[in-house]
Amino acid sequence: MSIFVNASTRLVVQGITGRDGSFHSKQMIAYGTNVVAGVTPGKGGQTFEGKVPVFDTVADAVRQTGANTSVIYVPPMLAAGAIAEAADAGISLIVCITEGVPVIDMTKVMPLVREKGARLIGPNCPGLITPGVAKVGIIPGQICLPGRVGLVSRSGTLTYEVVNQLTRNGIGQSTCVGIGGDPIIGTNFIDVLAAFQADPDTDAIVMMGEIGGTDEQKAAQYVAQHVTKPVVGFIAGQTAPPGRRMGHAGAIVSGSSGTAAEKIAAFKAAGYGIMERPADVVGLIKQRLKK
Amino acid sequence: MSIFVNASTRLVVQGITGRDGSFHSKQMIAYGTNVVAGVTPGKGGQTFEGKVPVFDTVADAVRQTGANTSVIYVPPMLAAGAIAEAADAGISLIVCITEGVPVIDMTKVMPLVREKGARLIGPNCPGLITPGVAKVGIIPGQICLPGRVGLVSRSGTLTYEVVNQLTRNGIGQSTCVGIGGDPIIGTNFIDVLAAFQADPDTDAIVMMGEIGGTDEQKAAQYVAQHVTKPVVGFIAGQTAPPGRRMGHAGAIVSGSSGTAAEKIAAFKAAGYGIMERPADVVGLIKQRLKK
Amino acid sequence: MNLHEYQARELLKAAGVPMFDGGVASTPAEAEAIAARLGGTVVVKAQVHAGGRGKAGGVKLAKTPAETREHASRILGMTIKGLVVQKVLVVPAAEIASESYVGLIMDRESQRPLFMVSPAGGIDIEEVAAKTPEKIHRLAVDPRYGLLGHQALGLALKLYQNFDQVKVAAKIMDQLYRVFVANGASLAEINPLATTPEGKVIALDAKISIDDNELDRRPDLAALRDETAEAPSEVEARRANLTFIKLEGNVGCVVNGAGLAMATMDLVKYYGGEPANFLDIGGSSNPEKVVNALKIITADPAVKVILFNIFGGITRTDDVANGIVTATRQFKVEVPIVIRLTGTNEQEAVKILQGVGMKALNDMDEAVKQAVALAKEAK
Amino acid sequence: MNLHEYQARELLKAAGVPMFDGGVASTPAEAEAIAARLGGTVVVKAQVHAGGRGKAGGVKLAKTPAETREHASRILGMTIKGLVVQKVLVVPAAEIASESYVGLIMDRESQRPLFMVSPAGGIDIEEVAAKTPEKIHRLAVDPRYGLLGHQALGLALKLYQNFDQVKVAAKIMDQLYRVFVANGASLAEINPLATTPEGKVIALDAKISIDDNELDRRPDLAALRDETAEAPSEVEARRANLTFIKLEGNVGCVVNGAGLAMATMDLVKYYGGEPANFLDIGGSSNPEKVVNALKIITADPAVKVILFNIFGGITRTDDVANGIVTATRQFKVEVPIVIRLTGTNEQEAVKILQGVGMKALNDMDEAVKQAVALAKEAK
Repeated sequence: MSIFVNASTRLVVQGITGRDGSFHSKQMIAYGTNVVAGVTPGKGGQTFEGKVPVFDTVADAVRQTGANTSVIYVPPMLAAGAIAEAADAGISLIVCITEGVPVIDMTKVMPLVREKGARLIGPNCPGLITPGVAKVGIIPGQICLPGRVGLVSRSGTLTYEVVNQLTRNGIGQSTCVGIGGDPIIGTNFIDVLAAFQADPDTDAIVMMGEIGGTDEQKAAQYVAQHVTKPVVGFIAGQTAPPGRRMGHAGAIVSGSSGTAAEKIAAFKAAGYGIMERPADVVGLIKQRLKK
Repeated sequence: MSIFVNASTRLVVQGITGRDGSFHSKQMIAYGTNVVAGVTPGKGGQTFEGKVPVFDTVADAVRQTGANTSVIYVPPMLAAGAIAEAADAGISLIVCITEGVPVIDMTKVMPLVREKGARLIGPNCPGLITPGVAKVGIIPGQICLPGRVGLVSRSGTLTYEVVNQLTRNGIGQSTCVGIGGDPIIGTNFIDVLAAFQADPDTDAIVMMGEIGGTDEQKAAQYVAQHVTKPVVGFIAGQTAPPGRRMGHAGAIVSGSSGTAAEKIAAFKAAGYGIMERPADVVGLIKQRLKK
Repeated sequence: MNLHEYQARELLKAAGVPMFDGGVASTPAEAEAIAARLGGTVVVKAQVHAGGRGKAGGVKLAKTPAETREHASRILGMTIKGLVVQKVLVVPAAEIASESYVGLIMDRESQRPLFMVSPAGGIDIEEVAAKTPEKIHRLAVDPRYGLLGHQALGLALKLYQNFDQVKVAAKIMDQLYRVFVANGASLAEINPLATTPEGKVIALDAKISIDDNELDRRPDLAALRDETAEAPSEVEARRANLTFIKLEGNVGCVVNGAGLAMATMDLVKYYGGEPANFLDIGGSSNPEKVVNALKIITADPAVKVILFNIFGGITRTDDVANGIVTATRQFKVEVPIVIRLTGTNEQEAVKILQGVGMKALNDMDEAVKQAVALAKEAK
Repeated sequence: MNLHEYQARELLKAAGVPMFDGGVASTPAEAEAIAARLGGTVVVKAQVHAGGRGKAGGVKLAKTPAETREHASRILGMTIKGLVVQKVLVVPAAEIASESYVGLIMDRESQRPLFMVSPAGGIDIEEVAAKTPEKIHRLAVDPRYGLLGHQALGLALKLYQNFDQVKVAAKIMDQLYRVFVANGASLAEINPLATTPEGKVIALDAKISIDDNELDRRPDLAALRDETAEAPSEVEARRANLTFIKLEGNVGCVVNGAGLAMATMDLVKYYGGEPANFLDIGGSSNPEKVVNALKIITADPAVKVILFNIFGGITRTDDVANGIVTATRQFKVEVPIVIRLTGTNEQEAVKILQGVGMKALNDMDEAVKQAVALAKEAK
C-alpha cells in the first residue's frame, strides 16, 4: 500500500531542535509517524517533546534506536554533510528537505550515498507521505487521504494543490513523493515511477513536472516502455518567460530548451492524460480508473 | 600453468620510449611476451623497434590493439596518474615497476583501481613472470625455468637470487610475482597465495618477506587456514638495526614492531618450511615436494 | 548568478589560464586610456548578461585609442536584450589561426561536472552541436577523483595535433575545472580557445555562472554581483529574499513555491488574464517577506489586481495573513487584493483576515477567476 | 623524513591548530631571549629525532630566563640515542587539566590515513594501547571524500564531554588531516592535545614524518631536512641517491635492492661475520653511484673488506663493473674487494673486471664466505 515509507519506518530527524525541524517533527509525530530519534550535535542526552531521545550523531541514534530513515532540516551549508552522516550511519532512506544546498556539495555526496546503498530524496523537496501511515517531511497530513493513486512531483506547494484536489473529491493516495527541483537530486521521476509500477497497491499515477531540463521527457519515455498503469501529467510554467541564457553549454548538453510544449508533447506521445490545470486531475484520474 | 600472466596476455607498455621502458620492452619482447602497444603522450603514431605501435593514450592502445595488461615505467610523480589511466581504459592487470611513488598518490588511486575491477601489482616491484610464456616487468628471463613452484616476494633482487637458486637446481617455476615493498601496494601476499592455491599447475609456494609491518604475519595466518600446498618462507633483515622511531602511532596501529623473529615465528606456526638463507630454498622445496 | 566576461577572465587568469592583458572601463575616457596602454588594435566588448552581443553591435574593433573612445561612447549606455551596458572590456585584437570550444557545465544526468570540447569553436558552436554532434566531445568528471591527468590530456588531444598545444590545452582543462569546483560554478566556458598564427594557445572569451546557493558562504563571489545590470525591482526582491521576475501583464501574483507560482500564472492565462510577474515568497514563513512582496508589486503601475495563492506547508498561512495586514497598515494598497489561503494554520489565517475585513478564498480556480475579472474591470 | 617538533608545530600552526607561541634556539642566549619575551615559566625541549627525550634529560622546566639559559646550555650539545642536540624549543609551560592523544598515520592495511585518538593521552599512550585498547578509537579516512564533518565530530566526541571543546577538537582533526594530506605525511601526531584549567584546548607537542617519496616534488619540505642532526656519512649517501645505514661491523656491503642487501647482511652474520653497513645502490644503473658508494664505505676505518653483491635486473652489472673500475682509478682502495655479479649483462661485466685483473664470483654464499674470511684475516 505504499512505496519507500511504511509501517516499519523508524525515523530520525536531523536538526530536530531547530525552528523548522522542531515544528515539523511535532507534525510528523502528530500524524503518527514513528519518530524514534532526533539528532543535534551538542544536544545529545536531551529529550524532544518529552519522548524522543536526542543524540549527538546519527550513528548513535541508529545504534540506540534502530532508526532506518532520516529526514534532514539543517541549514543549507550543512545539508550535504548531514546526508553523508546519515548514509555513513547505515540509514537506507534519507529525505533532505533543506532548500539552498550548493550543487557542488551534492556532486560530492551523491557518490557516497550510492556507495552506501542508500536512497536519497531531495534536497529542496517536501518529502513524502504514505497517507494514514507515516509522513516524512513537510507535506501537510490533513490534505491527504489513504488510497490507490501514487503521486510524484518536482514541486512542493503545487503537489499539495493537486493532492488536495484528489482528497476533496474522495480519491485517496498510496504515496505522494516530492522529488525536489534542484539540478542534482537523489531520486528522480523514473525511480519513483518504477516503484509505483511495482507497487501492488498503486492503481494510477500522477506526475507533476516543470519547465527546464529533460527529466520529464526521459520519464515519459520510461513510461511508454515500462509503465502499464495509467499516468496523468502536468507541466508548470507554460507562460513562464524564457530565462536569459548565457553560454552555450546548457543547450549543447541537453539538445533541448526544456519548454512546456516539448514536455507536454512527450507526455502525449507516452499516452499520459494531460492536465491543463491542477483541478483537471480529478476528472482525468476518475476517467482512467474506470477503464 | 600460471597465475595473472599467460598466453592471452596482451601487453601495453606505459613509458615505452623512456630509458628503462625501452630497455625492458626489448627484453620482454625478446622473452616472447606479446607486447602489443606502447604509450608515450606526444609520441602517438611512432613505432617502437619497428613493430610495436606507440599511442598517446592507453585508451587508444586498448581500442586499437586489444591490450589487457599494462606495465608502467614512468617517473615516480607520474606513476599514480599512469595507473589511473590504465584502470580507466579498462586494463585488467596493471603492473607498476616505478620506484619512489608518493604514498599519498597511491591512497588516491587505489579506490579507482578497485572501482574499475582492475588488479594492480606494485608499485616499486619487479613485476612478474610466467617462465617460458611471458614476462611483465624486469625479472631477468634467463634465470627462470618453467615448472611448478610459485614464488611471491616483497623484494626485487632477492627474488632473483632465490629464483636463480631454484633454476640452477632444476626446479622450475609456475609464476614468480614481486609484489613490491611500498606501504601501499595493489596486490598483497594473501592475494597471490590464494591465486597459487587455486592454480592447478602450482605444487608448492615460496614466500619471501622482509622486516616491518604485519603483512607476513597475516599471510601466515591465511596459509594456516586456506593453503594446503607446501609453503617455504624467508624473512630478510634479521640483522637489520631497529629504525629510529618517532611518534607512537606506528606501534599503536600494528601492535607489533614487525621484527624478523616475530615473522619467522608466525611462519613456523603456519607450518612453513623456514629458509635461513636464500640457498636453503632448494633443499626445502625438494623435501616438501617429495612428501 | 552570471558573471560578466571581465570578472570571469579575472578568475581564470588567477588560475593561470593564458589570456591577453586587458582592462574594463565605465567611461569612454577610461576605454581610451586602456587602449593607449595596450597599444595596437583592440576589441571593445559590451559587458552585459546576454548572448548575441556581437550581432547587437556591442563588440567593435578599434585601431586607435581615439577610435576606442568613439566605440566605447556608443556601446556604453546601449541596450542589449533589455539590459543597459554599463561597462566595456578593452582587450588586444588577436589574429586567430583556429578557434576551439571548451565548456564545463553541471550536468543533471551524470550528476557531475561535464566537459564539452570541440575543435570547431566560436560563435556557431550550437550549430556545430546540432549539425555535427560528432565534433563535440564530452567527459563527465567524477568529483571524488577530480579531473585526472589522462582525462585532461584526452580532451586536449581532441583539440590539437601539435603536442605543445596539447600540453597547454590540457593544463587549461585542469585550470578550468579547478575554477569551476572552487567557485561552485554551474557553467564555465572558454569560447573561443584560440591559437594565434605563432601557435600560442590563448583564451579569448570566458563565461562563468555561479550557483546561487553558493553565494551565502562566499561573500567574495556575492560581491561580484553587478546590480546596475539588473532591473531595480529584481534587485529589491532578491534583497528581500524573494524570487521575482517582472512580466508584461496586470495581475500581480504572490505565491509560495516556484511550481505553484508558475501554475498560478498558467491559470491566470487559462482564464484569459495576463500575469504581471512571477513572485515566489519561498518556503519559510515570515510576515516581513509578504510586506516586501506587496511593496515590490504595488510599485508596478501596470498592476490592476493582486492575487495571493498560498498553500501552507512549511509556510504558515497565518504568517502570510499577518504580513498582508501589516502591509496594508504600513501603506495604502490602491488595487484590489484576492486572497487564496489553504493548508497549515488556515483557520488562524482566516480569522486574522476577517479581523480586518478581508476575505480568504479556499479554491485556486475560484481565486484566479476573481482576480482576472477584477483586472478586466479595472481597464 | 622526520621533522623536528618545532617544524611540525609551524606546519600545524599555519593550518590553524591552537598552540602556544614559542621559539627555537641554537644557543643558550637565544633561549634566554625567547624566555624573556614569553614571560613566566617555560619548557626547554631538545629538538632531536628520537623518542624518550624527557627521560634522557632533554626536556626541562625553567622559571626564569636565566634558568632557561642554564638548561639550554646543558641540553644543547647533549647526545640522545646517538644524536647530538643542535636546537632547543622554548615554549610556555602550561598547567594541564587533561591530556588526549590524536594521531594520524598512513595505514598499510586499510590503505588510508588512519586516525587514532584517545582521551588517555600523554607519554604513556603506547601502554594505554597495549593494556586498554578500548580507549583507542580508530577511523580510516577515505581519501576520495576527505575527513567528513561528522567523522571529525565523532572523533572529537571520544575526547571531550564539553561541546565547546568538542567543536575545537573536531576542527583540529580537520586541520591535522589537511596538513597530513597536503604534505604527504606518513605520520602526524599531537600528543598531548591538552586542556588548560580554563578549558582551552591546545596542542602541546607535535610530531610529523614526511614520506621520503614526497620530497622530490616538494622542495619546501625537503628544505626542512636538518642535516646537522644526522650522521655525515648518511647525509653524503643520500646526496648520492644511495640508502646507507652505518653499523658496527667490518664487512662493508654494496648491494642492489633493499631485500637483497638485508639478506646479504644476514648471510654475513650467518657465516660468522659482522656487516659494517646497509647500503642499497637502488634499482637504476649508474656507474657514478658505485663510485660514491665506495667512497662512503672506504671512509669508515673499521671496514676490512668490501663485498659487492649485485643481481642484475634493472641494474646492469656492466654499469656496476665500470663503476668499480672507475673508482679504483680515482682513489686507492686499501681493503680487498669481493665481487659477486650475476644477471643482466653479466658477461660484459666479467670482461670489464677481468680487463683490470679483478675476479667476479657468481655465487652469493661463496662471495659472503670469502669476504668474512678476509675480514677475519685482516684483524
